[in-house]
Amino acid sequence: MPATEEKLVRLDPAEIKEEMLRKYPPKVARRRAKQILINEALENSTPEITANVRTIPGIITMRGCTYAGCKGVIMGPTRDIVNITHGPIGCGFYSWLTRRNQTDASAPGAENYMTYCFSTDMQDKDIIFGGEKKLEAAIQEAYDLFHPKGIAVFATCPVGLIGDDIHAVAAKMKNKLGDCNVFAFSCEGYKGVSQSAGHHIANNQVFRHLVGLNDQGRPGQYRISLLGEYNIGGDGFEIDRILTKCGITNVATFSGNSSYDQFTSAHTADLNAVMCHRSINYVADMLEIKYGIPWIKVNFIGAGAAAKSLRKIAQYFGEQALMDRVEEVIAEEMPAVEAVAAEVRPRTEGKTAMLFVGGSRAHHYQELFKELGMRTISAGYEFAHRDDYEGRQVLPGLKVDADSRNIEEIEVEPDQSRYSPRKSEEEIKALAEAGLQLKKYDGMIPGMESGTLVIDDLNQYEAEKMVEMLKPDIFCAGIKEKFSVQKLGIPMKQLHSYDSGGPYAGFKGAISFYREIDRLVNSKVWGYLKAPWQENPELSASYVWE
Amino acid sequence: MPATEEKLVRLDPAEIKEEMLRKYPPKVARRRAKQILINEALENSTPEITANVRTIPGIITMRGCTYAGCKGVIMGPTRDIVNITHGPIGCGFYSWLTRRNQTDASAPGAENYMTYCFSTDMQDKDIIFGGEKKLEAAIQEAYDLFHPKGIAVFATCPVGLIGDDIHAVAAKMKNKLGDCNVFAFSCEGYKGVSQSAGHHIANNQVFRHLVGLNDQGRPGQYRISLLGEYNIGGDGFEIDRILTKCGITNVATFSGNSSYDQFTSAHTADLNAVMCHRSINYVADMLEIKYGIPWIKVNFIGAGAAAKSLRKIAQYFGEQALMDRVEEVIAEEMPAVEAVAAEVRPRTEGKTAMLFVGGSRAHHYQELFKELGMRTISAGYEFAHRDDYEGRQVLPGLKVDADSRNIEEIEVEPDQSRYSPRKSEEEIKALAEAGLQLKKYDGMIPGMESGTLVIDDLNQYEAEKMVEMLKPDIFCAGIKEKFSVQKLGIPMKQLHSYDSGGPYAGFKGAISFYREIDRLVNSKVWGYLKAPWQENPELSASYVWE
Amino acid sequence: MLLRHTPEEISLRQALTINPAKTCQPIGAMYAALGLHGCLPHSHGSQGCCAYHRSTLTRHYKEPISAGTSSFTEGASVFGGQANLLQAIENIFTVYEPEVVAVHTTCLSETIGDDLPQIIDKAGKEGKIPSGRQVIYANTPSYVGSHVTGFANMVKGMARLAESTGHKNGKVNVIPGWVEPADMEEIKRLAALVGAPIILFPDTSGILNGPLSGEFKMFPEGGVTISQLKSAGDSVGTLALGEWCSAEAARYLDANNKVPCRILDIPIGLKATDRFVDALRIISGVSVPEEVNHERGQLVDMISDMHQYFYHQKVALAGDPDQLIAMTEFLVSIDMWPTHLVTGTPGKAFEQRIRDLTAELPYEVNVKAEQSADLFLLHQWIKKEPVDLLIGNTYLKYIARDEDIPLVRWGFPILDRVGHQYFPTVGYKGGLRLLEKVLTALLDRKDRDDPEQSFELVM
Amino acid sequence: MLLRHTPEEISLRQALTINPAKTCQPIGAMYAALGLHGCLPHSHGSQGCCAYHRSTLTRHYKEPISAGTSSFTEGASVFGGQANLLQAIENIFTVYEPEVVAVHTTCLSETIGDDLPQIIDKAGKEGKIPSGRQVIYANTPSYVGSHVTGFANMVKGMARLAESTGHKNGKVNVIPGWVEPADMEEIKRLAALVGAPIILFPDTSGILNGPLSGEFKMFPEGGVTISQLKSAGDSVGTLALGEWCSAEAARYLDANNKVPCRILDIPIGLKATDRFVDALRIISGVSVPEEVNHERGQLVDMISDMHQYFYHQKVALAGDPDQLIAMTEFLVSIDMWPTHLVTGTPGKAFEQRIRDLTAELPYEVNVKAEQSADLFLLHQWIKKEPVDLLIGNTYLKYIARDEDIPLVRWGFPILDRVGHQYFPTVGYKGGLRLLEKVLTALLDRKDRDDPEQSFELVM
Repeated sequence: MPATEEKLVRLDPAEIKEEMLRKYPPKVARRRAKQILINEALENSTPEITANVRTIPGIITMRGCTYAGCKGVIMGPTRDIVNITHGPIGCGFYSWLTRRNQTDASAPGAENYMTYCFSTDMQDKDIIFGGEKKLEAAIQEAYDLFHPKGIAVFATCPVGLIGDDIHAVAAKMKNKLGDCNVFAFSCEGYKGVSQSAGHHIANNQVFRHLVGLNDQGRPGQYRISLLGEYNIGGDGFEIDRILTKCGITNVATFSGNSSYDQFTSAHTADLNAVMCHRSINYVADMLEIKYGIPWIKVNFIGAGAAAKSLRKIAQYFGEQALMDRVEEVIAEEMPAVEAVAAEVRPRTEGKTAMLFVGGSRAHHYQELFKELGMRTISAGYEFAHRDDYEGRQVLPGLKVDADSRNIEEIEVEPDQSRYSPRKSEEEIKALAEAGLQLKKYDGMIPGMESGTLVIDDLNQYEAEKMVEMLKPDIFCAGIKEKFSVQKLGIPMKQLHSYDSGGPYAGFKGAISFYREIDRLVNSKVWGYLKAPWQENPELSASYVWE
Repeated sequence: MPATEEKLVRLDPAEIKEEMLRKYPPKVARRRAKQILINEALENSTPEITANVRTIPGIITMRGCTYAGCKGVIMGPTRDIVNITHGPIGCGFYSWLTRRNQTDASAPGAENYMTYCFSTDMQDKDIIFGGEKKLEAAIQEAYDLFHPKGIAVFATCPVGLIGDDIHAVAAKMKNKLGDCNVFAFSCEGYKGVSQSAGHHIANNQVFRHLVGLNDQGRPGQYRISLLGEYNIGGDGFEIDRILTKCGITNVATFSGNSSYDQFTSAHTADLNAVMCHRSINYVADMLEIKYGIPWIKVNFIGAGAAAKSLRKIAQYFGEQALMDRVEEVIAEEMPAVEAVAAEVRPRTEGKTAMLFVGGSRAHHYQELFKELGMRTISAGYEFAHRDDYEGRQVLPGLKVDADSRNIEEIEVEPDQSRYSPRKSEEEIKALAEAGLQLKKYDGMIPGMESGTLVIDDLNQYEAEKMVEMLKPDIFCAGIKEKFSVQKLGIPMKQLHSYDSGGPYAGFKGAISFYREIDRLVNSKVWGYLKAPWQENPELSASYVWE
Repeated sequence: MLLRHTPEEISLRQALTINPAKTCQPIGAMYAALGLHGCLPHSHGSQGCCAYHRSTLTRHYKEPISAGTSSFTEGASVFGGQANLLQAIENIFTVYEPEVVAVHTTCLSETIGDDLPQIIDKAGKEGKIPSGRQVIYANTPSYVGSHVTGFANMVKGMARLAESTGHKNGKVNVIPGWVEPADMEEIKRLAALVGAPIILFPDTSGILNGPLSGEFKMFPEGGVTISQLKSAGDSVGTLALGEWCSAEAARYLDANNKVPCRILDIPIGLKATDRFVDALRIISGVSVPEEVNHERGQLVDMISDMHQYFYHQKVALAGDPDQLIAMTEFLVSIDMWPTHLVTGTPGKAFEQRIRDLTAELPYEVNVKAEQSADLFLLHQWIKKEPVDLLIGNTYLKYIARDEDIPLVRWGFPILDRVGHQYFPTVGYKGGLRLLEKVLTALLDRKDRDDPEQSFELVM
Repeated sequence: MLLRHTPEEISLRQALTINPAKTCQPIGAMYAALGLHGCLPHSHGSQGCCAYHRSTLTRHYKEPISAGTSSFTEGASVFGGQANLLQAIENIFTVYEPEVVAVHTTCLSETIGDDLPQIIDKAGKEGKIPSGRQVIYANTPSYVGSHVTGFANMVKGMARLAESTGHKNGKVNVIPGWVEPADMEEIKRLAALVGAPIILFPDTSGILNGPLSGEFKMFPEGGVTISQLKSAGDSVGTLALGEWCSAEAARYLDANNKVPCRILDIPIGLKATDRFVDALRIISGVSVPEEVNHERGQLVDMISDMHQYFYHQKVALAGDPDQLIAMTEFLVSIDMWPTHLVTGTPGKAFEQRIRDLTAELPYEVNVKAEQSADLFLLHQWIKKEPVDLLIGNTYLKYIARDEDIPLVRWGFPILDRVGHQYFPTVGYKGGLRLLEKVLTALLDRKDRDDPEQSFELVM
């Protein structure tokens, strides 16, 4: 889009960065400077960015809290576990049906508690005298009403402070109830620096209390698990459709459209395909160490990326039949995708996008915009770590700060009975030589153009500044950002909730995303911002009668 | 209701009448005076009223026109005849689904054209060059689209003036189409003085073109036809329910919920029960003369009246089995009715009503109000004749004026093949001695209290005056009157359309009417007419703070 | 099915109209006349016409509609209705004491050829019209045009009262067209906000959305006054909103009173309202206050907020030309797709205007404006090419139920819902209301039909 | 079924809340603070609280909601949040330049025991608060009361700005309670019509229903100003609309500034609006203009016109005490039957008031105001005793779909429809809108369910 090109040429990224920082108090400016990176095409290294650090008080951040990451993101999508929030009513209320992680509970007799909000609704006396008794009673009431397979307890801020031992209560009730797995999450909102800590706390407990309980995993020839896919807007449904079409069995999804039994049998899969690296890569590692399941990074966002991911999976299993089937499926699916792309591209070609969301979407969605001929001129994550920006090679060097130190890292070792390496050292080396690197992720930065801005934990002020300066054709973030951006006349697409759209994953998802972006950037409404008398205020010309 | 009592005492009816007339120009006052009658309990005669005379131009009448009476009232309720209005679009449009004559077209394959409006939509060229060709084409188009059993054509004002011979066109098309009975109605709006002329024109044609065509009437032991029941709000359904329960077969209803075949086989019934005397008594006479079917006046409006009517029918057939069954049914139905009456009466007892509607409802509905303990303090018809007010004994003496003269009276004589008197002279005499007088109707007046006002063709001005003076608790008329009355704070019940209520006939109908009147006269809204500051405008008292 | 006999196959009809998308002239004249202060409309014809018009208007407004009739008899229709009308005029002024009587003809009196000006003149000469009172008239043959034509004719009848003193009054005549009382109120509010002094006629606000207070006012407050109409001849110009409803009166004022005019669309939707406001501020030489920009911005805001839900939704519409034109422009302007349109009011210009407004759609719309452009045809089009939404009067509910398509009631008559009397659909606020109604219809349907797995909390 | 696990049988719950009919205090404080001109609300707690409140308010209003957070870390929650708040205040005034920062606490900072007045005082002393700028505060422990309590607390925080000069300003303070921006606008319009000069606080009109114009104003026009709030101490009196939302602030002004007060219901429906208007005209010693009587009469008119359709229809409601009280009175006043009511905001007085308002019903209503008064219980009541209509926030749509009962969205939050931002439900016009919505819900259902033989054209 010429207008934007021009701006990009005129405005040197350094000026933009400077402009964004100018107004800050010195201390703030210094800290933010480290999280705003001007991408340069370095020989064979990736520029360093500061990430996963505290948000500065008073700065209007996009971030949420640990509870949100734990209860909202990771555990929310599981339909048949009763999730009880232990705390005042708010946290439970706000995380009630507000994410669009869809679930398919249509099977006869299927349980689905996702439409419910369960809370101990702590009152002042509970804060003063402690809430354990109430929690215990709440678990009992939930059990008596629903007799679920599992009950999960989530701690909110005050719980840690008043010293309720939710794990002891959970253990006691699990013991008492007998046929119900009760477990708890110390996901108080103040822990860590963002949702990310919550993901970690959640995944640790899933690994500890659920994985490995059930050796009867979903049968199939090529058995994988999908890690870090949350079925927002039905993404997981589309991915499952494609996998099934290819003859690949999805044993367990962490945690979109998931059920209790999927988690407990996840250790029986032969490959873990990681979608959202940020929220779950450590689970992939633990599954490999404890059960011998290798993992690869995949990305089903973008038709090309989806095809690539399918080929990687096929390559991993190494059987011709599967590779052929995957090619057949891709050949079947792509024409429809390309047809829509071809129809839409003339209206999107050359337009620019900004993406600030999550721990992997800001990266993944650049694929879809590329397929639309759109350029990502700035991007960043809300709660990611350096490895998500720069690649896993930085992991060893990451220093653990005060905030991360408190987030438990589980030490795992091979499971006596269940450890069985799916691939031998040699096979793994062979795969690597054939181009399939296991547990590899290069992060977002390498894929981005030089001169683009990579910004971690972007805040409202910086967003507004940047949009005003760079006038992107579309801006992607979350609900809190949607309308401040749109007030500026720039269409805004939510990439947490997808607004009310989706799926955008896989082939059908690509098609709906193309159409959605077409709708957004070409909506007539952006031409109505000014009234005629605002465009031509002069009254000189007297009225023209018939 | 004390308040009203008082008013009745205070206001002498003569004063009221005088007050209503005071403002009129002398000529108008003279004419209206004859149509406003103060009821007096005369020894053994009924006071005379002037009715079925022209409405004075410029006076805002309740009346409609001949077309409305013919197409709207009489022919409208028949589901399987295509009714084509020959004229400009308006008449067809306004009579499109605007009466609540319900029909049961649920039988598989049943035809129902009542939801459709068919019109030749005459344009100026049709007025100038004549509309016969267009009418002919319209009939053909209707036939090609629907292949109905019958097509009826209705003339609107201009048709008569420009001399379209609709009967010739109808005959021609009937002949041409072969399997479709096409007939026409010269029901131009300017004919007669009210809808009444339209009823007559419609009934004549039904009698001439339909009755007698089909000797296979609905089988049954006690076979009657219901004349002058239009199934508004489902009245006819309720009456049919009761008749069926009693073992009485309704061969044909004129014309509520009727079908082509009912009309054509109506001559096979053994008794005609006349509901609306005004709109159809002459058809009853014709059916008797031509086919030998006696008729009695019935009234299913009011539980007591319904019971009485059932007994009359049973008495007519004279068989014990039927009489017993009728008593059983009444005994079964009445308790529910009486229970509701008992519940509602404390809230309606002593209240007053005014009824100005139709040709029989203003009479029939007084029964229901009586059952609620309510007094009818004024009533009148919109389009009735003297016999409907005073009783059939006045018929011989009625002088035929210019307006009536143009409304055809069919001369009928016994049908060669089909005439068979259902009762012999002796039987009829015996029935009379036993108290069942055939073809007897005493009209509205004898049933009304002395001092009440009987007003023919009441107009808006008089209605307003009277309501202001007598403050009835409820006023009954039609849609045009509804809101001018309610603006005065008096609940108004439509007795043409029943608002959206009904059925009110029979036993279940009585119950719903009791509840409806309870709702209307006791609605809280009538207490909200004045705001607090209108009731206590003085500001003297300064505001009372806590 | 309620309309079980309607076939999908469309056959040519040249004589039979089925389920009309129009009615006849006189009711339009009656509605217009009710927008004149102290006016009693009078129907010069059989009493059935008057009864039908009063009933229809009453059902639409749930308000008393008073009007007189000449109560033609057979005699009158042979010898002419002069005697009836003279008698009616005398009785009306004596009994009801209106300030104006607005007489319109019917197919009957037109066919006979009654000469209204002559009869009214005679009534005047015979002293049947009290001094200071007026009798205006319109010829409204039912067999020409439609209710819209009748409305336009009576509005022209009002324009005939205009007088030119030679001194401009600094006002703008605004002829709102056939819109609801609430719309007329909104147009006045908007003009006042802009700071443009206007004379609005007709003006049914306050008359057909009156209070319940225990008194029946045959002639409520509200309505344009005779003196205002007289002064309309001195206005600086006339804005006629709607070619079909308002242009004739405006052109009459131009020709007879040298009051220049401009024909705009009815201000329904963003763009038409922009044009109306822009015209007002230029004529009056005022600058548009922030308050108006704020209201406008709110409408733009709602369009952007909810765009995803109405984007490319197909709509079938039935109604009157001026309203359909404005609505079509509005729908297209928010990326909706008006797909089938019928109006019984004839006019090739209408069809062309709709084609122009919808030129950018990926397909050619079905649009027809003539005798056979009825709801029967619309239904057949819908059977062939289904739509997501219906917009039109209450009669569309039969199609809506049979075809299971949500219906937004808009236009005339609305016999089964309330709200149109009180809430405008013109102006920016009206746009908000229309959008809300469209969205409610579409989102209620979505909530009904979404599979449980994608049942949405947030929309 | 969406709520397939909800049994009809009701079992006692003392610890577990399921599907709450309330949320926590801070969001109420945040909403109230947005009704202050140039104010940035600030959440003193973990950043998740702020994120949740902003998200919920954004979904409800489809507008940007700006607010700061102290972004507590584990350290802060051990050593206290003073450092965070001081830093936040400095950053906020430097970067966003608000006129006021309205700080509210959270369960976290309350449990720690942070002392807001002391910290704010310190910030002032350290020059972190630019001169002329303000920091107000409210203690809003999430484990006490509900979002309603938080709203009331922040409104009281505003009242603390009131100053008494000893010279009365002739104005009336009106505390509208938790109503929509459109409602606050309507209250101002009504007061202006009556001719009563008022100070309305909070006032979110113009702030949370803003235009789309190409610019993002973090602090839009609108909102009560600091100087108005200061002057509130000189007002002749305070009308607090709603015991739960507004009384505390009013009583504070009474006690501290000798401004007498009166607690009225929120003016929803005919009677409550009558009382509000009557109070205004008596206090201001003005007589109510015809225009108000006219609006009032229109509402009475619609009640009478459509009475047959809502007469004795049973309604289940969930919401907040002040709103439910006014709505219940309105429903009863038009002969509807509120049958089940829940609010998560505790208050025996509420239950008693509802019982009094519904005393005339032929049965005792189900009403509960406590922790276990949640939508789960409401749903169980409905299964036992079905109703014709649901009135409440968007979360009721799950019950509505499962039980096939029409839902009128009203209250907070409304996440899936628009209109509440723009069209008031208070005042007489608001009553018209509520009636229209109720009627649309009931009549649409009737049209859907009527057998064909009684499908109605006219309603």
